[in-house]
Amino acid sequence: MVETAIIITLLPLLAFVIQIFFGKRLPRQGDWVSIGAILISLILSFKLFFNMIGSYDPHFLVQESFRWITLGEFNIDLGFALDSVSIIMLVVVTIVSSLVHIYSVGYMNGDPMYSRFFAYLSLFSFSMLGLVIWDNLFGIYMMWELVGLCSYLLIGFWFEKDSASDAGKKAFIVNRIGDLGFLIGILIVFSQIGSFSLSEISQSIANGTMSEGWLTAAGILLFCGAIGKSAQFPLHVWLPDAMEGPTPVSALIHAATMVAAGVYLVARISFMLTFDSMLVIAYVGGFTALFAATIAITQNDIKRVLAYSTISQLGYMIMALGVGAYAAGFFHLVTHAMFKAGLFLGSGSVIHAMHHAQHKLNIHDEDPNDIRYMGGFKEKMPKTYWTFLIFTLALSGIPFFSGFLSKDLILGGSLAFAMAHDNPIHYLLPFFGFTAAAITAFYMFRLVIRTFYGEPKRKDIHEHIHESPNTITIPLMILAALSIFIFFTLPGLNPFSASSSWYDYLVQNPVSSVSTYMGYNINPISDHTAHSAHVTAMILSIFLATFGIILSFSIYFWKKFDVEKLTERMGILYKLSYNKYYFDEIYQATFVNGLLLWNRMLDWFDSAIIDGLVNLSAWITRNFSFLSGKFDNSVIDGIVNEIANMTQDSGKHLRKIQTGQIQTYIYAALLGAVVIIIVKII
Amino acid sequence: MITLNTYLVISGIVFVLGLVTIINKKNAIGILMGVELILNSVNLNFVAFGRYVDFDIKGQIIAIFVIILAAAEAAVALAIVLNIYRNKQLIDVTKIDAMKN
Amino acid sequence: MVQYFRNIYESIFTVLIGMGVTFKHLFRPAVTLQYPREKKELPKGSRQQLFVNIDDCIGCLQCARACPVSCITIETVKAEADEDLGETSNGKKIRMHLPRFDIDMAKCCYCADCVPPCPTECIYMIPDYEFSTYDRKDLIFKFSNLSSEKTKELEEREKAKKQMG
Amino acid sequence: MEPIIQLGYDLLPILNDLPEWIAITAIALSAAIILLIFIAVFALFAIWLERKVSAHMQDRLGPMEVGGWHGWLQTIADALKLLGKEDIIPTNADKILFKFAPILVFAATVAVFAAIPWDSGLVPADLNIGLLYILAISSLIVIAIMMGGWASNNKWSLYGAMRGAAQMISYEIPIALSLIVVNMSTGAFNMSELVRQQEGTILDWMFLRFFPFGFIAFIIYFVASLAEVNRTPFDLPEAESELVGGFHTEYTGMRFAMFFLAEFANMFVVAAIAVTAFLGGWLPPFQFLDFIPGPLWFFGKALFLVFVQMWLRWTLPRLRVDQLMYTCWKVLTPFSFAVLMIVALWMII
Amino acid sequence: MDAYTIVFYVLAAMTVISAAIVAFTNKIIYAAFALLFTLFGFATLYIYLSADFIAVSQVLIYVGGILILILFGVMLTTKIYDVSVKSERNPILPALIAGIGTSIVIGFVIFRTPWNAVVDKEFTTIAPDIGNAIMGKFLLPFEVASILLLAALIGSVLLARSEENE
Repeated sequence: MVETAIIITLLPLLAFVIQIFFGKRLPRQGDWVSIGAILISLILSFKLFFNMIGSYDPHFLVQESFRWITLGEFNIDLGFALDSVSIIMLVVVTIVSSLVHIYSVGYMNGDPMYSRFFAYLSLFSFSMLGLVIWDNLFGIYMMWELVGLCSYLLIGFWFEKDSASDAGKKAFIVNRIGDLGFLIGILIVFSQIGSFSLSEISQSIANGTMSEGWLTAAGILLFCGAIGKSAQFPLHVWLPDAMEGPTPVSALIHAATMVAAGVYLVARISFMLTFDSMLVIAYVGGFTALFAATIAITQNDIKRVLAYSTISQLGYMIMALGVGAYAAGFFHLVTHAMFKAGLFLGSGSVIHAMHHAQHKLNIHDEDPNDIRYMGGFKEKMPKTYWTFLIFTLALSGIPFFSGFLSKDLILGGSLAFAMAHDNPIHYLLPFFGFTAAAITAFYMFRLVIRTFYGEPKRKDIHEHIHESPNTITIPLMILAALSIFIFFTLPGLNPFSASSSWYDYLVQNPVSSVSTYMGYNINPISDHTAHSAHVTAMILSIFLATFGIILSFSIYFWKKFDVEKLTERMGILYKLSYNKYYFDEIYQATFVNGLLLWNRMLDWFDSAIIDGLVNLSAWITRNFSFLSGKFDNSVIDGIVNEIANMTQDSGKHLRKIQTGQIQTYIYAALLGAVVIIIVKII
Repeated sequence: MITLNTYLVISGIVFVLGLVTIINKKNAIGILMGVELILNSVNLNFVAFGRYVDFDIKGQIIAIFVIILAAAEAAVALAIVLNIYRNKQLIDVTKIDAMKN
Repeated sequence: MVQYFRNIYESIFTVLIGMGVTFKHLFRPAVTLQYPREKKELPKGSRQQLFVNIDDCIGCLQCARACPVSCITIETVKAEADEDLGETSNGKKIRMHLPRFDIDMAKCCYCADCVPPCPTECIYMIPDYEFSTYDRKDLIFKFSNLSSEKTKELEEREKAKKQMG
Repeated sequence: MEPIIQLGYDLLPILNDLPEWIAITAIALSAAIILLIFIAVFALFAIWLERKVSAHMQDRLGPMEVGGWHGWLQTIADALKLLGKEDIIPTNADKILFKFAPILVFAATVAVFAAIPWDSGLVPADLNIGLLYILAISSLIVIAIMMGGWASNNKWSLYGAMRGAAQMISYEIPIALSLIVVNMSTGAFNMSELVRQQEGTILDWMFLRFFPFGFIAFIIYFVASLAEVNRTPFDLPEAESELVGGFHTEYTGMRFAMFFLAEFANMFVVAAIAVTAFLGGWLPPFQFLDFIPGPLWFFGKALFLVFVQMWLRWTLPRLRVDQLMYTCWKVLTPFSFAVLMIVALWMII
Repeated sequence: MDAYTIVFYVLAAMTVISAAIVAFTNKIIYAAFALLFTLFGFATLYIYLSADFIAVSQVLIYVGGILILILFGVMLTTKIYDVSVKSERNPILPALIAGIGTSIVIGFVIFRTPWNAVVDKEFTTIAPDIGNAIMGKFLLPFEVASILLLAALIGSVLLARSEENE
């Protein structure tokens, strides 16, 4: 099985190698290589998936390890592991990835770097799949960085555009900050335990190898990586800018898979999180969820709205992990991957159509992403519209769709967490969650209404809008189908709960090694609490989502409220939200400018004080050397010149010996030999 | 009776003859031939010592390396001589003195 | 590179073809004739050596006149009225003595122009081509069959005639 | 003791009574004389054969008159004519070298014959580095040709000699490389040992081993050996239509005959090496054919290769000098290197 | 004095005499051809030292390679119409003096040094031994030699190349 997984991983790498070296020369620029590779991977991962389903064992685990480095006594083992989480992740990644591949055939058609795009997609698939199957922190870190690299390459794919290349760099640098924490975390773990392997780490922690303080530090530092990659609160700034990349990239990387890597990582290391680090995670996640949702309300760029919604949803997942609802968080990752990829692809479809329309009309200065120019596309693009609507409903947490199931679980989990712990401050977490849920429904429907309903804002563009080709709509339909509740509740058919589904059975919260070490359960949530919280959360979340939708319709569709006035009345709040709470500016002012200021200070120090000292010493040296120069010229040079003259004179005489005649030399050599022999004999 | 000394004498004579060749000839290729003679005489010594004193193939192997070196030397030397001849129409080493002074 | 290998392939292939051709010829019967022992059958009408059937010649000199290189030399002496020199094979009366009928084959150009004018068809080509000699003079073929006495007699007769005339 | 000396003692028991060195000298001398006679006879026969083959390939008959059946005495008559001719040495020729060159060519050729194995044990000198010995001695021929070409004091001769030297040195490389393939596979330099290593059926012969690389090595050897003995299409040193007669333009009579004899003897030598190295020497192709004695097999195979040489001569035109060098350096040498490498890898694996 | 020894002395004489021709002849071409016999003689002496591989290498490399190079050198650096190429030479007297002096010294060394030579012990070498030694114990010198050969090859090609492209 591990071999199959490795094949799944290596196929896209092979495709990448072929594509990057021969892509241009292959027929159709070789897109079929990448697509074929990822489709085979998809089939193989389905095979693994059905194997797992067939075994129906929640403790399903296959491992294989090999020795990587041997330095005397010191060994480093690396290994692969497949459990239900990683197999589900494999399936998710391959599904989304292959759909995006197919989608890209239509979307990227005619791009001058078409084959390179597919090469990058393949490389990305390879690194993401590799990240999933590694069983050790080192391998994960390796693939983590590869994923970051791919992200950089793909965001900056249209590097001729300054904004794209800037966005790529921004993503890369911001990620590096998180990765630094990740690396330090890994090093802490390795220095304390001496192994990268997750199973060994788990065992060591259960045996009490690491103190609680170290554990907390390691957990938070490892989570730093997730903050960077999953765009959590302080490091979220790169994700909206990453929308400069091609839309398939946004769908693949920045909605479904790469950003989920952080969540996946936290789920993987959840066994080693102490209560303190869990609290940090939960609050970061919860805050991000609400915070990003508020920004999303006011954005006008279709992809930016989706980007902020992604950040918000990732916040949900992180929060779920923080409150100990790992299964819920991971569940949301899976469902979210499907409908968010769909949303992005749908928005891509709209943008594609807009772009074509603008192209026809020779409009080049307007942004095709801007929802203010859209409206009334419902009739023109029925397939896109209906699938988009399904995704939106799923994201808003409406029953009968997959999003409801997972979001509900998370909200229930956070509520249960607050109820289980005495501290009333912890009620902030469900507050964050529920508010964000309402806001999510609100801004998503704002997006749908402004895009698909109502009067077209620009008649000329509207007339040229056409439905996208099949390669674009078919992935959309597949993803829409996968956003229906039924796939996730099987064999149960209850649209309100996934409690009897295969997922619930197969994916269970991992045993916390920390709990074993401490001797008591660090995050005790009783079944009763969980159940009551769940029911409460379900009712509340349906209510809130409906509220958000109705509010959205009343403002934007029925126009019960005047949007302008509302914004005016909100004033400062609107401005804050519209400008993303000035985060970029704050970073610019604090970190960037602070750094520049510090540099300027150093520069001044350098030029004024150090240079002054140096100049002073130079002055002293100069004067001293003037004196010594006098001495040199008259006394030393005199001696030297005399020696040189002597050498020259003697050379003039000795040169005659050096005739250049081989014979003369041989005479001399013979003479020497004879002398030596004679001396020796005497 | 063939002994070590027989070989040493032969090689000594050839060595001296090579020396005389080098001293005697003005022609660059002639000098090269003298060098070859000397190399051969030395080679004979190596092999003879290997046969009579050392009882090993070391002497022969050194001889092989000497042969290889001689081949390389001859190739390069002749290339140089031909080049000089092409440029100066001269082969007499006593007259090739462009580097002098 | 491809061209390089194609060249090698083609050269080997063509060499093999060539070897096949020569090998086939190795077993083909030779076209050579072992000349003195075997001779080639000459085609009809081939021109080799001139021959004169002197018995039929009537001394009309037509052939000598026709010859473009003048290689035929004929001397004639009129017969006396009482002399009967007989008839040719096709019934013509011979009125001339022929003391000399020489053909210089060294001069002859084998045009066979002398053959058609002959009224008695006494001059013609025969398929004999082996008449090489060591002396060019030997290539003058003499066809006159008169004995030397007869010739002398005729010469004297001529002389006498001239003196009389 | 050398097998040939043993053979001598067996054939002539009287030798046992003589002092050993006389016996050995006598055996060596008689072996040499037998070889010499063989070379002479073979050369005469080969010349006759060449004339006949060429004639028949051109639908002619060739010499028919002297000696009855197909003129088999023709070359003897020619040889007698050559022996009876005046020995002309050009006035300005370098007399010593001029006289010495044909002797050296002939001596080298005969010396090569010493290491050729006719049958198991029937080798004049069973050297343990026989193959190298043959390669080494053959290189003397180059010097002899240069000697002759130079001494003639004739520009055609010198051209021929220079061409010959350049050609023969160049083609020694593919020859050596393709023979190393054999050498590597059998692990022997000894000619008899080479043959013994190929014992078995025809499939064990070198040219069918490492199929097709053994065969490619054989072809490379054969083509290069054509150049080595100055046969068409590589007969540039004596290209009649360009250089009058090449290095032997000025030679007449007996001296010319020696060159001529050596050339035909050399044809046999390269064929014999090919037979020894690639075609299983004296071995029959199948076991049931071993009632035919080994020397006959050997001679038959060599004769067949000689025939192929003639066959090629009358098939192909002469190459240009640049084509000649191209063939050697850019085709045969890389190919033989490649074959060597592949066979080495094959043997390792 | 058996035939073996007689032949040895004949060959040694051939070697030495032809070397003397190399040394004393006026004609460079004679020197070159005399060198052939010297080298060949050396090869036969190697056979007497039971070093047949060296002997064959000697013939193969010296006679088949170096000597031909030298001959080419001689022929390419002289005019074709001048068969009896006479080369000028230095005065012979100092050469003779130096030669005689050196031979005295060498003779002194040869006959005075007590070589711990073993007289006539069976000694044979076979080519595989040499091959194994070169590929084993002497691998480094072998590789160095091959690099040297490569360098010499490139160098001589570069030197002898015609300069039409300059």
